[in-house]
Parts: sequence; C-alpha cells; structure tokens
Amino acid sequence: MAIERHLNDTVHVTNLEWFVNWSRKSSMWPLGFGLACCALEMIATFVSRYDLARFGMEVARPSPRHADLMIVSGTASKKMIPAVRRIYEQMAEPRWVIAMGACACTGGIYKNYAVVQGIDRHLPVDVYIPGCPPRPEALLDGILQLHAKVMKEQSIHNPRVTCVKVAGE
Amino acid sequence: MNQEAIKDRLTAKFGQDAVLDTTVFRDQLSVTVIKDKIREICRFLRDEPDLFFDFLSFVGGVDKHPQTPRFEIVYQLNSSRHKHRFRIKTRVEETADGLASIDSVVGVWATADWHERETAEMYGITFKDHPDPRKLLLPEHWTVFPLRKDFPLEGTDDTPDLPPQKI
Amino acid sequence: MNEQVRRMEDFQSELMELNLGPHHPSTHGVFRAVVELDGETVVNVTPHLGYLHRGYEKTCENKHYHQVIPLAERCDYMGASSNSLAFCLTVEKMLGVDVPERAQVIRVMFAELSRIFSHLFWLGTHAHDVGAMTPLFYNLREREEIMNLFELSAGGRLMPNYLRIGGVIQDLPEGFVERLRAFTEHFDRRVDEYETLLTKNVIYMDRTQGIGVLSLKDAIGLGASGPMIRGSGLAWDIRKTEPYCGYETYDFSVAVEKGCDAYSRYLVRIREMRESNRILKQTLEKLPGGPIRARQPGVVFPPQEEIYTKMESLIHHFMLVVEGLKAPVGEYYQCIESPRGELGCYLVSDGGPRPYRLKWRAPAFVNLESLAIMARGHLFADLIAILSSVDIVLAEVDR
Amino acid sequence: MINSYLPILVILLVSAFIGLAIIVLSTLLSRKNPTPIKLMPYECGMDPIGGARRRFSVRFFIIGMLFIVFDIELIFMFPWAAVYDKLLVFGFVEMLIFVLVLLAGLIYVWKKGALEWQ
Repeated sequence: MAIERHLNDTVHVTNLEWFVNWSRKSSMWPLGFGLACCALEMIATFVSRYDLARFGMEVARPSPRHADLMIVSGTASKKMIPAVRRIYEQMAEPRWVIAMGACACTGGIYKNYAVVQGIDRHLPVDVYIPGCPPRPEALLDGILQLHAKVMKEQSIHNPRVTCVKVAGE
Repeated sequence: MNQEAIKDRLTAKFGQDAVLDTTVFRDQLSVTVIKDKIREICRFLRDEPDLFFDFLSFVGGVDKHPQTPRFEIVYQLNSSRHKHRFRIKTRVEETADGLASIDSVVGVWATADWHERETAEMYGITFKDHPDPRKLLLPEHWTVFPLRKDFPLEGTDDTPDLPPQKI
Repeated sequence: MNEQVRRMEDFQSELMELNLGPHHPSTHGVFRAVVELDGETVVNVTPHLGYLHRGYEKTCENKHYHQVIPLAERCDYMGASSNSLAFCLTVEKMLGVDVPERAQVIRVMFAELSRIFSHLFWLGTHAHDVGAMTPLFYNLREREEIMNLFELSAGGRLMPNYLRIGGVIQDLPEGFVERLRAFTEHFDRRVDEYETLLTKNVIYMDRTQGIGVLSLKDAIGLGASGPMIRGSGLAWDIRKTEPYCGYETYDFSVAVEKGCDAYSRYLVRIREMRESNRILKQTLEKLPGGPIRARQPGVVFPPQEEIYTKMESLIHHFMLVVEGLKAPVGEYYQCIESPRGELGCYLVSDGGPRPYRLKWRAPAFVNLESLAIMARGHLFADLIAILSSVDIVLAEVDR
Repeated sequence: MINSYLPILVILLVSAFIGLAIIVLSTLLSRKNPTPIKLMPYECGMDPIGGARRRFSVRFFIIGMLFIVFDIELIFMFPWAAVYDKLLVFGFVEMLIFVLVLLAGLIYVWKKGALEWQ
C-alpha cells in the first residue's frame, strides 16, 4: 500500500496490518462466476440453508471491478480460458482465487483436448477444493481456510502482487 | 406405419439403386441412401402426407475409420403427426484433399443448421450451401477435427490453451 | 414530442453491437450472444457457443460402458438422473437386458424427482431474471429437500449416480419412502405458494405474455421439444407416445398450452411439476419388492453382498470391471422425456467394451436455436426473459 | 442570531469532511497496479466491440430527463415530511398543489407517448 513508505515497520504497523487483514477477510465479496455443475453447489452455499452471508459474502458481484474473490467453480474449457484470464486481470487488487471442484483444480474427469487441465496453469490459485461437485460444507471450509490465509498476510510490509501467469507455463 | 413400409415407399419413389443398404437391429431399421439425392429424399420424407417426417431429431456423424467411404452421416427423423420414427444414413468419402462434402438439408428442416455446423467442425465434412458455416463449439483458431478416430483424446499441440498472442 | 423524436431518429440511428458475454449474471452459465441493438430494440441475436465444450462424446468413446454413467450425469447437471436413465435404457435395449419391476419403479421415481428438481431451479432463476427475487429462495428450499432424498439413497447431492446398467446400485434405505411421502404431501401446497407469487402477478404477466412467441410450425421446424413445444400447442410427451420404464401404467396428463409465449411455457412447467408429484405418489403405492438389478453375468454387476461370499460373482464382477461388457455390433437410438425435452442417446457399437460412437441429442442445444427468432423485435430486457424461458443448461448445450 | 445557523454550518462541514475523507483515504491507501488489460472496458470477458463514444438513440435522454424531474420532486418531499406536523393544513395544501402541478406534467408526457419506447 502507498502508506507503508512513511510508516517503516514501527509497532503500530503490525496492529494496522492486523486491522487491514481483518477488514479484508470479513467483507470479501465473491465474483458470481459459475461455469458448470459446481456453480449449483456454490449457489446452494449462498442460499439460506448453508448461508454464506454469515461470512459477509452473500453479495455475489457480477462485475470483476467490485469483486475480491474469484471462485472458479466448474470446468474451464480451452475456449473459455482467455475470458477467465481477462476477468481475473480486471479484478482490483487485492484479489484471491479459489479453485472449486476437481475440474478447476486439475481438469477432473475431463482429461481431453477441450479442457484446461487445472486453473493454476493460468491463475495463481489460493485454495483448492476437491470434490465433484464439492459439498457446500467443503466450500465453506475452503473459504475459512482462505480467511486464515488472509489473516497471515503481511499486507503492509510486502503486499502481494498477483498477476496472470504466462501462457501454460 | 412400420419401418419396412416406409422403406418400401422410399424404394418405390427413388428406385432400387437409391437405397444402398438396410440394417435391422432390435426393432430399429436404418436405411443407407445414396449421397447425391439426399436433399430430394429428405424433402420427400417430409412432404409425403402419410410419412410426414417434419421433426428432425438430429444430424450426426460417425467416423468408420478403416472402412472406405469413411464418414457416415445419420439423420434421425420423427413425425409429430403419426408419431413414428425413422433413420436414414449416407456414406461420405473423404477426398484426396481431406474434405468430404455433402448437400446441406437446412432447406428442408431449419433445425439442421446447428447440427450440421457441429458435425462439420468435429469431422471436417463441409455441408454445401449451408447458410452460416462458422465454427460452433470449438475455438476459432483451432484447425483440428477432434471426433475423428485418428485424433488422440488428450489433443495434440495444435489445440493450445490460448489463441496465438495478438501482439 | 413523439413526431419530432421520430424525425430526429431517422437520420442517425446506426446499430449498436453488444456482447451478452460468457460471464454474465443472467445467461445461466457461459453462454455468449452478440446482440445487435437499435436503441433498445433487438435487431438480431447471434449466439456463440462452446464456452463449456468438454469433449463429452469423445471422452465417452474412450470409456467402458458402465464408466460413461457419471459422464452422462454431468452432461445435464440439473436433471442428472434422467440423463443416466437415457444412457442405461439405450445400453439395456442393445444388450437385451430386462430390468426387474422394482428397479423400474425406482427409476421412474428418480426421473420424476429430477424433473421437479430441474423445474424448481428453472423457476427460481427465471423469476430472478424477470425481476422477482423471492421465488428463488422458496424454490431452493424445496430443492434442498430433494437433495436430501438423493443424498439419502445414493450419497450424491446433485448427481446421485444411482443408476446402473440393468437396474440401480443399491436398494432404497428405510427412511426414504416415508421421507418421499412427506415431500409429495406438502409439495402441492408449495407449488400453490409459487403460483400465488407469479401466476396472477400483473408485472410478471406483462413481462412474459406475448414475449418470445414461437409458433407451432417454427417450433417443429426448429426441432424444439419438451416444454418449448408443449407451450406452443402440441401435446407431445415421449412418456406418452413411446413409454419406457413402465410409464404407460401411470395415470398422468400432459401439460399443454396454446399461448406459444414465455408465459405459457411457465404454465406448462408449473403443471408438469404437479403431474410429476402425482406420478411420485403413484410410484409410492405400487413400489413392489424383489431384486433391484437384473442377473446377467458378464453384463450386469452381481449383487454387492454376493461378491464377498460367492466365487463366480467375484469373477464376474472382476471381469466386468477390468474388461467391461461386450455389446453386440449394431446401433440404437433411445430417447426419453428429460426436463428440457427429447433427450436422445444414439449408440453405435462395434462389439468392443467401449461405445464406438455416442451421439447425445441434447434438447437444450436444439431449443436454443429458436432464440434468434423469438428475440427479434423485442426490447433488450425481454431478450433476457426469453433466454431464461428456454431453460438452457450450458453443459448440455456445449456437451 | 448566529447560533441559530450554526447547526447548518456543522452539517455542511461534517458532510464535506466525510465525502473528502473517503476520496482521499481511498486514493492514499489503495494500491495502484494499472495493467493495460485492467484499464480496458469490461465486456463480459470478451474484447469490447466498438467504442463508448457513439451516437445513442434520443429516447435514452428523454427518459433520463423525466427521471430527474420526478426524482427532484421526491427530494423536495423529504424536508417537508420531516416538519409535517408543524406545518398543519398550510403545509399539506402547499405540497398538494406542488404534486398536482407535477401530475399534470406526467399526464402530458404520458399522452404524448414519451414513456413508450417506439
């Protein structure tokens, strides 16, 4: 952040860091980005029974400009991957990625010509959630682990720089 | 009207040489017709009052690789009035420059548009005077025909993840 | 004011191309359409598909017959059990396997449950697209109940993977029948709740009546099936015309409307939910005892408990898993009435353990062809209502 | 005399402060990482077709104007509603006339067909 130039790691920076991490974690807005079957389980997690609103995340923003978290739920086909990369790049920092479901993690049961074998070939993924489709509890567990990861970030000392990976490296 | 009677109507109308082969399997009969007359046959099957096949379920391709002629186009027909089904097939030979071609039946059934576009991009069969011969399901920059038997399942290196970078 | 507007309009309105792109809240997945707009009226819609093309048919050609069932279920993740039913019926017709009575009734139960399952999600998202937010939460509450039923019987919530070639994987657990009976009893009142929200709602009627008109001639010409064609006046339901799985023994009526527009498709789907509920009640009464899978060594899996005790069952199971079943040479086309229309599975077999060619006749893919005709001339907001009235599932459209 | 206008001054200062604070803090604290793709307009993940500077149909502006007129009408009602009990019948009649004038405007616009799209 721009402010760290004046506050060279005095004690209150760590408190400020805790505060910044806490505020980011507790109001992380997911991007409404459902690709395939996992999208239905993601929607089931949003709605009243599993209730993602408990974590301040029930606002699924359609536009990447207002979203912090991209939950890639479903199969990223090779025709869709340029759009996925562009949407990720158009999200504002700080941004996180959850690969939900076997297809997003490793291509899942579709090991063929049409599917990208894992979203981490193109995007820096923070949390992988296995399952086809993962149960809503698994998605919630993945989100809680992401919150724990965000709390451990040094968002002021060396803020994360996340960018799209070079093609297929 | 059972399928044998439909086949006899076909042979009566288009002569014996139009119907090349008939296979019967578990109460379903499929007739292989000659490729050049496909559009007249389809129009006849649709317009004949007591056949009246006005509903085309799908147009599909089958790659019989070792055999020649290589490709087989399947037309699965259904009649909304008489509620009977029928299947006709044609064999299409892959010419030297690797482009098999057949007349398009979009004029007869409007639904054949997307079916033929998908069969074209998956097998490399061109449907003559098709109104909109663009790719349907595959990315634009691909030049492979995935559903052919000699195409590996995992894809080759000309099915890249990303289109060539437009710098 | 209006005349001056029209005069000014003539000389400068050129078309605006808008991208209703793959990532859009109201395209029910990754559907893309380039829409040419003249101000707010839609001049032309050209859909671009393939953003969820997963190579389903090519993958099936490299799988054994019983390995294709999970793939088939993921092809239409809203009505998963009806997909595996279509595939299993085709293979059983080719192999000449006759499924025991109890398994047939359970299959009808699961097919009707997945029809209600799919129509509920459609109703929620369709109402959401037209502006009504509440039905989504009502419908997903019922869906959770059906997911409990799927989970109770087969373990999977969304895609139970419960059917096998020759029957079903295991018998219904004890609590299933009581829970299903409780569901069927209170489901009719729930559908009345949805109807009070939408059917007589003036805003909803203005947004959907006369919108997306598909005449019967166009519908048949464009191959539309299921609620699309029943909303245009043709009472064609494959459960009635070509009954499978014992549907001829159930008494239900085909929901048909003459209106040809989005509102009549809504009415058709609502009545279909009620009819499915009626069928579910009848399946509960006539649920017979007996085995849940046919006994045909080398083709159908032997019962699970016999594998640990009997030697030849173990050998049959082992051979079936390792080498798969050998289907006779030939081709067969079997279609069923899925929640979206005529779901057909055309299977060509060359005698090997793998399907030589599997052509999946996806109703959503064919119904989507009529979008351009229906959307022309309407406002842009109506295009969204029409798209959601077609009820597309992108995994089935792009296969 | 002066202190009867003090509250208005306080309100103005506080609102200005809050508005400016939000703008200043967000520019100060936010991280700037403008990549060319991030600055491109977002069009559902695809390449944007055509620029944003183009000739729009006039009807959009008409509907925009009508909205502003009736929105301002509503804003005038807020302070009136706040002190409604002190204004007694006079305030009520005054607002009634104001609403009726605008109602006449609405009827005129409706009859001229400016609300329809065609």
